[in-house]
Amino acid sequence: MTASWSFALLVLGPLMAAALAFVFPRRGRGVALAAAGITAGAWVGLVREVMAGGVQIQRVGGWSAPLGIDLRADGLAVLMLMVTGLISGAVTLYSGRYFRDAHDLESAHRERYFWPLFLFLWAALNALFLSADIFNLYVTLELLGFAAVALVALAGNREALKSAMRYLFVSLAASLFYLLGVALVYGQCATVDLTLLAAKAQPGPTLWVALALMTGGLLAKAALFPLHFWLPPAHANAPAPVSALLSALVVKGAFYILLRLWFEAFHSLNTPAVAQVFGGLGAAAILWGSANALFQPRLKLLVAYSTVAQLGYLFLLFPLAAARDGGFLAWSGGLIFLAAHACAKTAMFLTAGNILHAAGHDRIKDLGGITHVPPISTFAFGLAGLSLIGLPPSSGFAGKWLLLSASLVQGQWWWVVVMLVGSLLAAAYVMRVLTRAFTRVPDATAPHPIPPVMEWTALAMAVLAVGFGLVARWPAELLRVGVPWP
Amino acid sequence: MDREIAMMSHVFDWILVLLVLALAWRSLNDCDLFRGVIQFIALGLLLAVAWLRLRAPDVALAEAAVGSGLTGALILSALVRMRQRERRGVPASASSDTSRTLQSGTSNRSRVLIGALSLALLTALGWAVFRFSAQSSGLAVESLAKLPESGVTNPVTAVLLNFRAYDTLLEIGVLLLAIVGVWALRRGERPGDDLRERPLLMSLLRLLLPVLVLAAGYLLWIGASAPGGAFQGGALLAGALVLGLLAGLAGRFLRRERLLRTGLTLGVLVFAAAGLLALWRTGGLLQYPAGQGGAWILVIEAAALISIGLTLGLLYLGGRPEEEK
Amino acid sequence: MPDTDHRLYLVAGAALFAIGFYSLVVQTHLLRRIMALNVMGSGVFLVFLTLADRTTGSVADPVPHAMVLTGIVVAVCATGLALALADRVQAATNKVDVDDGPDGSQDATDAKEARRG
Amino acid sequence: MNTLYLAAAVVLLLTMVLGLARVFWQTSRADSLLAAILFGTTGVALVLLLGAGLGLSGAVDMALVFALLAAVLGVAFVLRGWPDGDSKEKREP
Repeated sequence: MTASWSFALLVLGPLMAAALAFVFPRRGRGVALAAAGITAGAWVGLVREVMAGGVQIQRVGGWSAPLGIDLRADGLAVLMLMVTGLISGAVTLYSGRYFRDAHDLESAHRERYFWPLFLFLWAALNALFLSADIFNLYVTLELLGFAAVALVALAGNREALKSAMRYLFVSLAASLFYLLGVALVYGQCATVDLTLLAAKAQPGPTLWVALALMTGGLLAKAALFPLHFWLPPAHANAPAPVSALLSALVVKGAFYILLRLWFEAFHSLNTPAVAQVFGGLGAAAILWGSANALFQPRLKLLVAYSTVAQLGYLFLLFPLAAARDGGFLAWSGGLIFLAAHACAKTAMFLTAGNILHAAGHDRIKDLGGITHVPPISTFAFGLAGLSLIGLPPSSGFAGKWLLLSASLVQGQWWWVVVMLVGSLLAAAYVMRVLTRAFTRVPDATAPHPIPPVMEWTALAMAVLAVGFGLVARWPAELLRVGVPWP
Repeated sequence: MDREIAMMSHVFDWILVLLVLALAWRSLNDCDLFRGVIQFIALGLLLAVAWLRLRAPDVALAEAAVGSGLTGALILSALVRMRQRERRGVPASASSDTSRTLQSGTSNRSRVLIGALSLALLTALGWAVFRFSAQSSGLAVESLAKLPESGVTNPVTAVLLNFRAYDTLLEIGVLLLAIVGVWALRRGERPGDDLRERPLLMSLLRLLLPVLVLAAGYLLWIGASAPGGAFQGGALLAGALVLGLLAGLAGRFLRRERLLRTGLTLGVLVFAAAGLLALWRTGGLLQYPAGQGGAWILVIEAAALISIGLTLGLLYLGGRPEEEK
Repeated sequence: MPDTDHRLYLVAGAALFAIGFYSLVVQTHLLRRIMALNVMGSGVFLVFLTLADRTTGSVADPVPHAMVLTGIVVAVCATGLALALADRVQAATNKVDVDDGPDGSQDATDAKEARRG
Repeated sequence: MNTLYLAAAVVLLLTMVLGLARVFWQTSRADSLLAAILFGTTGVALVLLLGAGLGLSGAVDMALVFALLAAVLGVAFVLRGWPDGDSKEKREP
């Protein structure tokens, strides 16, 4: 019974909050805090049920699949919900100050619309992670995409509007590719339920094409190289808390669906050759993204390209987790890496927002000269960088370590090389920022002092990005629940 | 006799399909954008005929109202707005010269490349769809078997508001999200002209507006047992709202902002509250109490109708109504 | 309905999708690209509904019908949002396309080539 | 009887082809607008005939929606539909 309420509140809580924040524009922050409380409670209830009783299923409307829609919570879903909750909570605290700080009309407008859009994004993510139905996933993808685009456009300047427009085109076209795949799957298997599909899907031309369409759409949404072109401008030009949400969560929604498709519903079509292709694209993303990050003139662009690179690591999970031997090592490694990246990237974008706030720009080469970045922000950026590079004891290290072990166990040494080169490049671009932008200039002071809550939330996420690694055993255990193979 | 019908419908199918494809191509690649939009509207109309032909009357109704009518009106008014700004604006850069759009943009090389890519896509799709068996019942048997328990007798309404009601709940969320996004983006123009100098139009509206509202209610009510429902009705309601906006009749209504916002969110809030109430009563999210399905669906649909009509109508306005305090 | 030529409609759906995709990528005017997305969507709906029409009974499969209804509503919402955004883009840039990205994306180089040629 | 309905539907479809051809080849905007309105009217008849010919449900309601929406579009055209404000439209190649 508790689980049913958890399912309902995790989705409907933020959804109703979004509607209320629209009706009462001045109460946005309070509504969001209430939603955070409700979802946190619901999540705790759910995680207890999952730890005690295994995978939880809710048959919406009392109808079971194939006619009805099933919601499902396994270890993976619960982990994703936790990351979403933590980051959304941090963004709620941060944004309460971020949008309020300049008292002009424009920022009042922005704050008024930020809250409902943000809550829609949150509802869409929770609905996505709980869904076990590929058509329902399409609806959540559209909710997610609309909210993300509208949030990017909220920045309102020329570049933000243009990148939002491009983002919308990519996002809508990708959704249609996905939906066409769903149509073919339904025509062939007469169901859209993930679990039933796992039993019914037999390799054949129709399903190959269907899966290719769905995967193509999702890869564009997940911004895997070479379909990443829309990401850096969109993520770099959005307001800072929005950038954090996009980089930490939104792209991972598409990645999550890819996992569900290739490891569960269509596991019978997952061949080693396909897995190697995914891995290859991931490797290319790591190298291309990191190399580009090195040469970005602006801090937010650098962090955005770093996202392109870090997303590549996630796709190494495909060739590594598909193998029997050490598969679970890679599976848990990749997902811990995902959580680590989400926290670290949130910290980085929030810090970048703080710097932008203090200095009025984020040109890396000029930052050191004119402003003195307060130690908390420096520390937060450094800690997050630690996790991004993958130095012990951070959670980035834990994730990479598991992935490395898996590739060594399986003799796929080429991924080891890629990961090591990627780490070196990450170290280079993090150090570039730390040495050039954060150097202390004796007399410089920040033109605008940074509100403490904005600094402390960034730091908290950075601490989480490191500290999560110390308790990495717990998520690994959680991920065991409902893992797609025995 | 049957063979004659079969042959005739084959002829019909071929002409329809060719016409649809030709219109699709022309509407997107006509050198005159305005003409392209006109052909786009005609395409929607033909698609609605195709949906009827494929025994999907519910979808055909929605396509006729939303797909062709509203989308067409939306794009047309956006085109007018853009052209007006272009003429007002700076004698702009080369790319804003719209008469040139056929040649603009991508180079010939990449056109060929993308054309080849699209052909490959088409080939793969054709290969896939030719493999489908000619007969398959899909989930028709299951849905018809459970239809008596759903509370309505139109199977599509049963799927939308009972079997897969969760999808529909999220979709009403998408509608609300769209209008929030549009309002965040821009302020709408002061709508409408004064129609007192156009007596003929005014008398047409006097007739048309009530008929539209009546037809919306009719479609909502009949949706339980025949093609129709909240979306189709909502689209007609939106048509009424658009006319009201164009005629400058809705100005006072647009100033009541709290009321407007409440109306827009009504669908989501009632639907979600119904879901939670059902959870409390029966222990299952959106699981209506036995035997009460029809009543629950009607309440939800009525709330959704208002929100859908308002949302689609206000999308036409293209932005938030007035300056907010 | 058994006498309908389903393959004809299925291929037509695929062709609509391909036409829409081609135009979405090749065209630059924002309104055309928005219409192209709608055409792509119509292709998907055509495939869905044709597949639903394969029943032998007197009615078609209602589940895809419900899905397409959802899709149509999502499509009109997308159109509304995209048009509002396109309007803002035009107001900010005085242009009706988004092609010369400052980030040097592939689109941008193509557009420059076309302008030279 | 049903065959007759269908045949009439085919004929209507062919008139649409003709109207479309007119739009393709060198028309002014006013012409293409008229063609669109013609399409709307033809659509109502087409739907009714098709519904009668194949025994499809919902055709009458759909014709109603077509007719109503055609009126809405017509009004929208008249009030907002002219992209260039004037009717002296030059012929375009």
